[in-house]
Amino acid sequence: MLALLLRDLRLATRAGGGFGLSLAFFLIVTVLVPFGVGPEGGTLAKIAPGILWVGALLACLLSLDRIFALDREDGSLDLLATAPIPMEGAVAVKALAHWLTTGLPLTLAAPVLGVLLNLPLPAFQPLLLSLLIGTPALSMIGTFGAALTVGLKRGGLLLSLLVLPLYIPTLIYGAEAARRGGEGLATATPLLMMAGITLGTIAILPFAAAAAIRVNLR
Amino acid sequence: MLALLLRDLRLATRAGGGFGLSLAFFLIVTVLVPFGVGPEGGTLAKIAPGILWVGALLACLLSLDRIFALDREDGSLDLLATAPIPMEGAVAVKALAHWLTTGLPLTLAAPVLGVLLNLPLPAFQPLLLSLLIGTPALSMIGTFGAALTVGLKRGGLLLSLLVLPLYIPTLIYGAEAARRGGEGLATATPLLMMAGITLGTIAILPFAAAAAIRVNLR
Amino acid sequence: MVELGKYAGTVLGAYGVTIVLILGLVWQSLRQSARMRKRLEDQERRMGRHG
Amino acid sequence: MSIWEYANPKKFMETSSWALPWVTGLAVASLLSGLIWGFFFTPDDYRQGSTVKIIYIHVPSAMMAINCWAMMLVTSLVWLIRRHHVSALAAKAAAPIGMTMTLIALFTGAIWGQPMWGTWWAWDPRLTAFLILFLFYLGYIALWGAVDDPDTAADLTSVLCLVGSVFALLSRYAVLFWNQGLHQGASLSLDKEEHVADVFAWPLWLSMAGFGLLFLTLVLFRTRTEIRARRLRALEARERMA
Amino acid sequence: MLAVRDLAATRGGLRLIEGVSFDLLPGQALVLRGPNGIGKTTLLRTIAGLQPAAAGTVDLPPEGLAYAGHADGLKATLTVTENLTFWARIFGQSDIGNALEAMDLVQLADRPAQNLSAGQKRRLGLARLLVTGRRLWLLDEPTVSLDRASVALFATAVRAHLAAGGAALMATHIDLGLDDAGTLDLTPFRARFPAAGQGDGFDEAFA
Amino acid sequence: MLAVRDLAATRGGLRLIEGVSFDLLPGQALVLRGPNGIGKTTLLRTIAGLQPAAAGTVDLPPEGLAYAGHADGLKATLTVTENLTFWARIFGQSDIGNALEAMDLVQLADRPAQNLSAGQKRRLGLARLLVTGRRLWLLDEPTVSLDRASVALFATAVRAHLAAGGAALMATHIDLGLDDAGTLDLTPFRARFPAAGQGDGFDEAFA
Ligand code: HEM
Ligand SMILES: Nc1ncnc2c1ncn2[C@@H]1O[C@H](COP(=O)(O)OP(=O)(O)OP(=O)(O)O)[C@@H](O)[C@H]1O
Ligand SMILES: Nc1ncnc2c1ncn2[C@@H]1O[C@H](COP(=O)(O)OP(=O)(O)OP(=O)(O)O)[C@@H](O)[C@H]1O
Ligand SMILES: [Mg+2]
Ligand SMILES: [Mg+2]
Repeated sequence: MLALLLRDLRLATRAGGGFGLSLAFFLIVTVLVPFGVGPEGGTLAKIAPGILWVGALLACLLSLDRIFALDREDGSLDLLATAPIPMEGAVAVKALAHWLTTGLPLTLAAPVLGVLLNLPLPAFQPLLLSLLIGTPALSMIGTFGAALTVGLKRGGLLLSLLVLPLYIPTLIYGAEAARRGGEGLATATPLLMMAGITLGTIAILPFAAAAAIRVNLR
Repeated sequence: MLALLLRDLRLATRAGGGFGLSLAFFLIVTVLVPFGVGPEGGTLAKIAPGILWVGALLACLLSLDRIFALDREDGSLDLLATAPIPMEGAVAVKALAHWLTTGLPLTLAAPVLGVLLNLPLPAFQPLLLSLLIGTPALSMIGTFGAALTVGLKRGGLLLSLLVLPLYIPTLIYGAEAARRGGEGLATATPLLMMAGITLGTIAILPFAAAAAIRVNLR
Repeated sequence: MVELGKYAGTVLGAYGVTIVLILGLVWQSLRQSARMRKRLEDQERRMGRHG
Repeated sequence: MSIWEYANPKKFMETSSWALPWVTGLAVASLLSGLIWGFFFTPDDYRQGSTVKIIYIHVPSAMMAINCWAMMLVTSLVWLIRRHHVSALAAKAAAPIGMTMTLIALFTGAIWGQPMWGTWWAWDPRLTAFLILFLFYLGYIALWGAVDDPDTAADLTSVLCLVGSVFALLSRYAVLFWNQGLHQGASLSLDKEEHVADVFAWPLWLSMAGFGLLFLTLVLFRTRTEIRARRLRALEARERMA
Repeated sequence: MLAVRDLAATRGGLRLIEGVSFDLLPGQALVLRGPNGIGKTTLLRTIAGLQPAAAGTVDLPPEGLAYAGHADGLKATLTVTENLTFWARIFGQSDIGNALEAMDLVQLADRPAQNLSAGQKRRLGLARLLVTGRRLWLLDEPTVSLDRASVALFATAVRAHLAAGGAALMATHIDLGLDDAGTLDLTPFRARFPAAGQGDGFDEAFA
Repeated sequence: MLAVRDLAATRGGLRLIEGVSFDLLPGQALVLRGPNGIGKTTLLRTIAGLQPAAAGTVDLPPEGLAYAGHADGLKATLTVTENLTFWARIFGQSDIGNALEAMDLVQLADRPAQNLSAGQKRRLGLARLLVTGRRLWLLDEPTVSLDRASVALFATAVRAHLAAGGAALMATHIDLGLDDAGTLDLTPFRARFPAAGQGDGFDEAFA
């Protein structure tokens, strides 16, 4: 299992591994929004937490199809399925690797991009916290979606379609926490709810994802 | 050429052709933003034109890699390159097909989604107009980007990175036109500028894209 | 005819949308069924098993 | 004889071809009578004017939109646990109907909202929940369409339906937390029947029955088509191998 | 080691092969034969547990098996050593030196897999079998794109595996020179459909 | 029809083949031979103009040529007829009946390409040549995955093409039974690098 994690991390950081690309996408989406919405600081500050969350979510989304597609193409997935590690464990490790190479960097980058969007000062800490708690759920849900679509030829857009509605609760609590933080309100409730979602997905979805992979290997 | 256009349209509407998926993505992005930003009608109305433009742009973006990748994989691109139609023409037709299956539906769907975002009534017409004028440029620029990355394995995210900066001028003028319309100001200038961009890209980029394809076929 | 008052457009619009959507669904179901029936019959005839 | 025998394709085809005319007739009768009664022979509401008449399509379609998802959840479970093909195909057949019902509820609600709330759309929790439901239908149908092998598609969509149901519930709570709404609560529950006056209640019950029967008709009909499609597929593959 | 009883394998919802039974004892090798498309790959995948059997049973050794399919499971950007070490660790082994030597990969140890020729890639894929520590091997056309010398190398490795009490089931078109390997031709097991006019309509469409 | 003079072909920035010269007259066929990886595909693509020649010239007939590579350019969701009609219209032709007949595809005309077997797909890919109306054919291993009967069908089509004044250049490992076809073995044309110590440093790195 550790071997799998290390390999996935190494692959991501090698040439063409896609590390950094989702970060760049996050940056670009965040930059595009002021172009679309207009430069007034007040409006931007108001929508900044939401936009950062939506941007992180989209960046996360676009990196999902790498989770299994490459392993499927080169046959690794078949071999993993006959290896002595349970598929559930492999799926969880894959989700963890995805979070380490995508969710975590996005979280760390968010405050920097917050400056670009005039994020109010008191919102920085809750935003960071909410991303830290919420992005693992995004990775886990995304891994489930990737497992569902691993057999399809160009499943990218379908994957987005399947995963986005599943992201909604996480997004709502996450953005709400950051927004409340910005307005000086208490953020404990949404953060707790989000932590619940994250723990729940981590507890349940590896099983669903492993089942989907087994179905797709047929 | 007409044969190529008809084939591409037919392929897009057949099963698995991806018609409708970008529309669905547009819908989902538009739906996610209120979850992030919060439900107050006033804020939403203010940012609606920008968000709609950014959403259309992202939806367009994600469908770009279908333009050439499938033709490359099954060898059609090699055969087209030795066929009696000029590659420039083929590229232009591909861009047109992409617009008909993506840009046009997005434009038509935008007013409906505008309702979801509380888009102010006077902004509807300029928004529609700006999308109608601007999406051809998005398709053409995207075709160029797809031509640049056609040889790469999972070029999706790289393609996004290449194309997004090129989309910025179109986005600025488009969203500006819609925003001005919403505030009751004149929209002629941005629309004219955007028309200029569209015409320019249509005049120049087919040549650049055709050159890129020839290089990538080597 | 019933008197719908100032909301005539609203009410008729709602009923209209509903009828269009339901008829569309029914029409699609019928057409798909007819097509499938025909293709299946053709196939069965070709493979020499009637019924 | 157990109920599971109806999950046998041949048995299902026989039984459904016998039952379909009856169900269809009942559906048309109750739908027409309910809607005609509601539209022509009920008084206007003192506050909402003639717009109350929308209730006869809005509420039944909203109800069926949810019930359809519930039915898909059950049939998906049956497929996953007992592997009855008809069950999976019935879920596949039902999804477009549920999506249409969701659309009807959304459209009629939006049209209703314009005079009542002064806006076509508001991010009210219940409306939002319906929008999310629509997205779930969309994804579910798209997944069916994208997978080639029918059994694989059945398995994957069933898993999606299960997970999606959990997340749909989660979304409901999240949305309630996010925004308190304009929409009225349930007014047609069994214990508080007086919420809707009797003059409105009877045609409403009728059209609700009508929508339910219409749903049943369409599910049966479309499941038959799916079974035929499955047989055609098998015959074609067989011919190819011969 | 491996006991297959009355197995039926399906592909795309259609039975391809049915009624296959055989036993494989330690030290034995069995070669599956049959024309293209008969269902060799499908049968191997069914035995490996990658897809469910339509009928029949498969008894595997308790610790499982090692499967090698058409694709080698190599990562283009990792080196030969990294690729092999990864699979060794997944299977709880640590020594990859023997495998590298047996497949003549020592010289290539530090090359990224993307710079290998097709035959060298295949050798690396087969070296993976040696680091699994599993006694039952399922091999699907293991010698594709190998030149003659490499085929001999591979045959030697298989012989050593059998001598050490292992067993191998493989689908291959060429002769490996394994003297005591049994052969199973799948042609007689091709699935038969109900004769025309016999089927009772809708039930048979569901495999 | 086709005149190749002193041609050099590169792949991945490296010369594979150099000094290839030959002429192809109407009615002639030429078969390229050589071991795997020598550069047959590369040479054909260079002649087809899909990649630039490192040196030498290629004289093509004014109306161009028809190229058929490893991939067939078929769309899985379109039927046989739709696929063929598309290519016919691209090449300004309209009649596809002859091509369907010549490649024995009439029965399959309404099948989506994804439901064809590998050999049937290949037949459709070759039928495409017949609707181009081009006189010069460049064929890269045209008989891959064809069974014996289909190979004969294809040889007949080539013979008819030559008899009608066409020409064909093809890379293939098997014997098509074209009596008067010339053969060109590429082995002697393998590119030679400057001997060690001869090169003057950086220039030679750029092909
Ligand atoms: C687009 C938007 C709307 C959606 C998705 C929607 C959804 C629903 C749903 C799901 C129900 C069933 C509730 C139940 O029986 O438990 C319902 C009932 C109802 N809706 Fe809406 N609604 C929308 C807009 C509106 C509007 C604008 C109005 C009027 C002002 C309205 C008035 C009612 C009434 C009167 C009921 C019946 C009372 C009840 O049983 O709750 N709805 N709606
Ligand atoms: N996705 C699929 N759906 C339906 N049929 C399929 C599918 N994939 C393969 N087949 C068919 O299943 C049959 C068996 O395939 P399989 O790969 O098991 O054959 P094989 O004996 O391994 O052949 P080969 O010697 O070519 O490797 C073939 O006739 C093939 O056409
Ligand atoms: N992208 C690449 N970069 C570098 N070298 C490559 C690349 N692709 C192929 N080669 C090498 O170029 C050589 C020639 O390849 P080519 O496909 O022309 O051979 P071929 O004669 O057609 O072989 P075959 O008979 O197998 O089809 C091979 O040795 C191959 O390893
Ligand atoms: Mg095989
Ligand atoms: Mg070649």
